Amino acid sequence: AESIKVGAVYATSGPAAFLGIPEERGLRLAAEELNKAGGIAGRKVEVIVYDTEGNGTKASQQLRRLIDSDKVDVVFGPSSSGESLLVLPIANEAKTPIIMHAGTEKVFTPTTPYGFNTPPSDRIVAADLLAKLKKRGITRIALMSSADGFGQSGANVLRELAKTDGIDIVRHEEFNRQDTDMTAQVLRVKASDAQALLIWSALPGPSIILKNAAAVGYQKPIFNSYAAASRDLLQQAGPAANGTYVTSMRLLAPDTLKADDPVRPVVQKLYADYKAKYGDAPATFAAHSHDALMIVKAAAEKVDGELTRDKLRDAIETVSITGANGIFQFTPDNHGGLNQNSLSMVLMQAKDGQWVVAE
Amino acid sequence: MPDPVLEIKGLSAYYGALRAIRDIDLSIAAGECVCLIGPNGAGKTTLLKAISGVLERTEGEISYLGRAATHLTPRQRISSGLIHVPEGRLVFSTLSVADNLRMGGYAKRGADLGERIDKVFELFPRLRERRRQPAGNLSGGEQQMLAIGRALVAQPTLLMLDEPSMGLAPVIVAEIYREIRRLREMNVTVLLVEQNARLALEVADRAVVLGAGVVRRQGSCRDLSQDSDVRHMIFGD
Amino acid sequence: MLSINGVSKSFGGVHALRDVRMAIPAGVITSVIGPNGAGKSTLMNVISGYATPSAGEVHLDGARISGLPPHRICAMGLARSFQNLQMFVDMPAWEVVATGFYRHQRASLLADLLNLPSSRAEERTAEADARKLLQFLDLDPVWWQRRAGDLSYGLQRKLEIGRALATGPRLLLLDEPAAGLNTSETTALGQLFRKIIAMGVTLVLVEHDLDLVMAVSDSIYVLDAGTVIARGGGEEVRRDPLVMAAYLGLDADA
Amino acid sequence: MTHDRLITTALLVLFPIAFLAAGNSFHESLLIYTAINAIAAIGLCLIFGLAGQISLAQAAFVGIGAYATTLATNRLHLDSTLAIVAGGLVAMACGWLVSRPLSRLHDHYLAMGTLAFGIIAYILFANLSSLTGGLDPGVTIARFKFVGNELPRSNDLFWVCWAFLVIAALIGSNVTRSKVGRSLRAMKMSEFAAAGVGIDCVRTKALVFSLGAMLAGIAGGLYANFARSFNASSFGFSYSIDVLVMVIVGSLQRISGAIVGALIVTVLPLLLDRAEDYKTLAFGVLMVLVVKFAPQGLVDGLTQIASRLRLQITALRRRPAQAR
Amino acid sequence: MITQIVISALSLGAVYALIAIGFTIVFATKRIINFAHGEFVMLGGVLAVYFSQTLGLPMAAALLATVVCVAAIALVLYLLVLDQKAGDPLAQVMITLGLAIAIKGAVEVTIGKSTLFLPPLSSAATWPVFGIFISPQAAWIVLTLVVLSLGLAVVLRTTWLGLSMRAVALDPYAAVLMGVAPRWIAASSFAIAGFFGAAAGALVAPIASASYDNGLFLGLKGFGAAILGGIGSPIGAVVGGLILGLTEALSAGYLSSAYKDAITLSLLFVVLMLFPQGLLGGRALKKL
Ligand SMILES: Nc1ncnc2c1ncn2[C@@H]1O[C@H](COP(=O)(O)OP(=O)(O)OP(=O)(O)O)[C@@H](O)[C@H]1O
Ligand SMILES: Nc1ncnc2c1ncn2[C@@H]1O[C@H](COP(=O)(O)OP(=O)(O)OP(=O)(O)O)[C@@H](O)[C@H]1O
Ligand SMILES: CC(C)C[C@H](N)C(=O)O
Ligand SMILES: [Mg+2]
Ligand SMILES: [Mg+2]
Repeated sequence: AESIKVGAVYATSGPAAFLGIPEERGLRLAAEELNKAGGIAGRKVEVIVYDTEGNGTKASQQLRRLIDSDKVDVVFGPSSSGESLLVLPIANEAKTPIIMHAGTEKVFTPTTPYGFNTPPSDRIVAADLLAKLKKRGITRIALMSSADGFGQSGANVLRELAKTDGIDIVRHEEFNRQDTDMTAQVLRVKASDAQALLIWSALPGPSIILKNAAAVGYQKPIFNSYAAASRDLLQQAGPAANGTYVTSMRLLAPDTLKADDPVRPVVQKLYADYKAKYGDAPATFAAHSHDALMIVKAAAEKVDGELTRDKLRDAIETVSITGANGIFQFTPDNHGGLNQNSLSMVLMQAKDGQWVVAE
Repeated sequence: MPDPVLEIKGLSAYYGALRAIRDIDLSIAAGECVCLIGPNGAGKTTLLKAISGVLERTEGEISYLGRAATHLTPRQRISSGLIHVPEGRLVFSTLSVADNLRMGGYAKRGADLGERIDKVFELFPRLRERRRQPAGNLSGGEQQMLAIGRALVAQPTLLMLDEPSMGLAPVIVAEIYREIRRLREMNVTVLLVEQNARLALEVADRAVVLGAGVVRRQGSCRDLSQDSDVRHMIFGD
Repeated sequence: MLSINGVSKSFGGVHALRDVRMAIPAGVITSVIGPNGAGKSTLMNVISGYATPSAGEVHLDGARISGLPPHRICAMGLARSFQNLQMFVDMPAWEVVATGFYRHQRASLLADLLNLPSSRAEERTAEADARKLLQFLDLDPVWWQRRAGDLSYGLQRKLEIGRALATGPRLLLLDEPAAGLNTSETTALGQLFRKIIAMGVTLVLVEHDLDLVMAVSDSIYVLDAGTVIARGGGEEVRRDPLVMAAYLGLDADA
Repeated sequence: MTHDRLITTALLVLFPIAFLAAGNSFHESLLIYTAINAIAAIGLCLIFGLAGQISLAQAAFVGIGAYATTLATNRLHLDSTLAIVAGGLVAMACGWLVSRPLSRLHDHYLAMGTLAFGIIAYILFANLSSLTGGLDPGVTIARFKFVGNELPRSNDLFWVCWAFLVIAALIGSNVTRSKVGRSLRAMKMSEFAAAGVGIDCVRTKALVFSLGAMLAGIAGGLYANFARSFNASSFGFSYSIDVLVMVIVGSLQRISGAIVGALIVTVLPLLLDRAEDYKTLAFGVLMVLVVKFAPQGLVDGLTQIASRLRLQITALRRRPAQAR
Repeated sequence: MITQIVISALSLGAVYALIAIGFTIVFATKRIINFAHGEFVMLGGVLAVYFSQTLGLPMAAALLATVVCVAAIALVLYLLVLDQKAGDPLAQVMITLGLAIAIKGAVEVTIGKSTLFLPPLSSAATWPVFGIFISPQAAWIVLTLVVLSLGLAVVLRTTWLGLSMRAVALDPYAAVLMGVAPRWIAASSFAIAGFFGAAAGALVAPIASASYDNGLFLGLKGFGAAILGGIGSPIGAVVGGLILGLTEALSAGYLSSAYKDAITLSLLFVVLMLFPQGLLGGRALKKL
């Protein structure tokens, strides 16, 4: 039978490569497994990945290339929220389903016909995290966010949610992800009456902040977004990471999951396979593309006869599977798949160079 | 006749594809003062550049102090006393006068550098007054003195001067020519390019007339200043 | 035509000009001579707007020009050449001269942007005029298309004069135009000056070549250490004891 | 320079032919991006190549044009084409405003001054969310309408881009050939002497700077209409560098160079994709080689090779004739 | 808080200053902006990690190897691609831009794309002094700046290399007539620039990471510092670096962290309006 073509636009180089590289690996790993098992409904999976360098214009060009030149059936990516917002109209215009890996909910609220998403959106994550903070009696927080799409989106959502959740963001500071020193911002946070610091940024910014915070004797708890949920944070920040929290997808530490967690087997398998193939433990972002392919598999199996982009799109809207990022339930109104009920986030804490589930 | 300090055979030099001088033969004996005259664009400056080794493309042979010099770098030529004072001053504008003079000793360093510089200050007291000023602030004439002073610091055996009187007041020109005569007494060989032919023919022993890149005439100054062709070309009469 | 009223200029501690006064009549050649560092070029810079005087004023035909920027002064009919070449090295020689017509080119910006006939006609005129001027300067046509920076020093000086003339000045300042020219070329330059005067241009000449100065000047100012130490006709100045000492390097009784 | 007009015309004619022959909307879109980039590059060609005023702020003007066009379309409901022109004019005004202070600076200081302006503009784009939508979510411009009618396909915007490119190339080459161009070249070599022939250097610099900014602004307006939704990240420093690379690789002195450079910088990275991890290295090495062996840009390099070939061919042809 | 900000800004500024010196020294002899300089800084960080962690050299040896290596790379690159007899300066600047991209790409394929952190020079925790925390690494950075810049000052002031560097910068042709070989002077200036850049990159790596793609960013900061101080002036580079670091930290701490770069750059812009040659840049002397 004809193969099913999956195209991906990932930032495999450039500032967002920390997302794009595990995403590409996750995708290739999943495709290999599927093909070993006979493909999807008898069709082989063919994967084409193009690099966007984290640049929105390149992402649009590469997307068109996949759609027009390579004639793929479905597109994955791009890696960052900013790029995703830029390319979404193109996929819709070309009537090609696109499964994005964006943190911002704006890629699927409002719903667009062909746009889907696999990671939990920052609204879901932020709401979950704020609830957990509140449970710990923290109502006044300081926020440090990176001056990029991910940081700005997170900050917007957090500000909005904080208002309704009765949490005060008493300080908000920004920084460039490549800045070499954030001491000034940390000092302002330290001087405020915030009970905790929340950092919303991808690495290495958070690592530097943790070091700066340790260096100026900041004692209060520090929480991190899921973009920092990675072993790299522990390595980069060294002893300064000790005690810091991160809200994470479960792939970060599969063994710490509860035995009855439905996600556990998926996560453990992905973790083990990834490690076996690439040598390193996977970054949580590998789950985005892995789950996306699982979704495509589930959808394609529902399609009768010839597989077209439109049939695939229709089918995705009805998929419900358990992926590494949680339990997906796509509907015509929810192209994010995940919701509070299928929540997949856990709060982890750094202890002696390891991530453990925070009690 | 004493040994030649400089001997040139069949020298040509190019700027890109343009051959600015062609098949020049020239020999300068020790202690001699030869002046090079000719209209604008004749190739006088180019010849000096070729001798000091700064041009990229030359053909022919140069021997200096009896040794083949064609393949020597400018630095090697300078440290053996072949010094070129360029047209248009070219002092180092933001370096002080003193540092400019020090640069003159670059290829010939030594403990006596300070003394050599002091000597130049004696010759040109004006430079001493301004030793700490950036050379770019000097007037044109002051800069010309500095350029010559800089060359003297290098203790020339053969000194090539490209239009040393250009832009100088008569009083300074006189001074500089007095100095050139003194150099001759010190047995420095001089190759002088000069537009002020009257002056040049006065101080030099021998003259070479260049025109359109080739040697037009050579001979003693006395003969040449009587030659009607030369008079026509240089003096316009 | 040009009056310089008590102009002084100092750079830090150096007093390059002190209370210089000159009155330069129209239609003649006035020369300024003086030892190196006397302040001649500084005076030219002050007149043409490249330096602002520390004190005093300069008037051109009654209008004050000191303090105006160079391009405004040029527009009032004053042009100059430079002692240290300021050549447009990458242009062909003819075009260097053509730049001088800039201030007479009147086609609007829009016409230029759209390459309208008015703009094109004007360009053709400028090109033709430049050629005429080069002929007037007696520059051999073989040089016209050559890169200006590749010409020999003497020819570049000539181009500078051409460029200045092209602006159509009433007053032309030349700073050491004969530097680097040989005797016959200098003589030719003197003849060129006469032709320029005949066109109705007033000339101010800064020059060290005394033969030239004596041959062409109607009157001479002598500057030393920033002050005017003598003025008058050729012989008058030549006999002045101060000048002899300061400039010619002769003892007064020699 | 007449070569330049010839090559430019040829390129401009080839554009629509290539578009019609593309038959693939991806290839079509590359031509659109090339045209847009070329317009911005022609702007820089004027500022940098002609006037010698190095500018690292071209991305800022592209951004200003993009946002101004978007605001004019979305909020003032201006006709799309007019909105693009308006974007160009806004960018031009901004260019004029900054050129005044910038004209005090030279060389590296000017580079820094424009760099500073570029980054400040980017930070404003990223943070003035009420106007620009910031980095997240950015803005989306209303669909392009040509005199009230939507285009059949979004790629038909090509024709608009092409028309603006033709205008930009015309303006560019006319400026180069006119007295303005001459005075700019003069100024580049000696500002003193230029002032001495009556050129108002500050005003002339402001003029060319605003002209270059206007072209960048138009490129921005076209970009906005093609990308439809975009955010500040498109107008960062790296885009300024991209435009710089375009004019360097193509030719600083020629309008045709800007177009060739734009084509290369737009397409080459996509071709290099096959080199995977080596593509950055390959791009860098290629650029070094190009500049080293064709320091005046590829267009000059190629025309030189062509004329050398022609000489050799005529020499070859002549030889048998001489033998006879 | 202000003391603490100033203290931390000092080390930040010192890093910028070290980078700026590299820009300035190349400019001083070649009159070009070296776009590849940021990549020398990047190489400093990445190679230091490579030598100390992958090859397991002791820290001091690793640092030494790093600076020597980068200086050598800079030297070789200069001789290989930048040394042109009749080089149009602009073309050379553009070659450095290409080099920057190529160096980045080369690191990408050899050392890799991960973000690396070097362990700090001394493992001691921060020293609290009267309620101010001083991190040992920051102290090392400032100390290095002081030692290296004094060393450089001595070289420039008292040696032939220093004098001839300035001469070549002013007029290469006249310098040749003095017997200087501009090629080697320029090559040495690249080596020195590589040395300083690498030192900056290696010293900042424990605090702010080393990664194949942070060269441009660090380079820009250093370039800003060099311009602010007046390019060509090593003292200016140090002053510019410190002011830049201070302004950044103070505006982040007191005005707005989102706009801190905009504020800093605006200040730079204003300074340039008042001093078009930077704070300590010599005015180019041009006589008419
Ligand atoms: N850098 C250069 N590039 C190309 N051609 C040059 C260059 N320098 C000089 N020339 C040409 O070489 C020829 C000789 O020039 P040169 O400067 O040697 O003449 P010169 O006799 O010194 O004249 P002058 O008395 O005006 O100084 C001239 O035709 C000139 O145009
Ligand atoms: N920009 C400046 N800064 C400081 N001093 C200056 C400056 N320009 C000129 N001077 C000084 O002013 C004095 C007059 O210089 P100027 O160039 O006017 O002399 P000049 O008469 O033209 O000499 P020459 O005949 O040698 O050209 C000189 O002593 C010079 O050093
Ligand atoms: C943590 C991730 C979900 C981040 C996401 N890919 C983004 O940048 O938008
Ligand atoms: Mg000459
Ligand atoms: Mg003078």
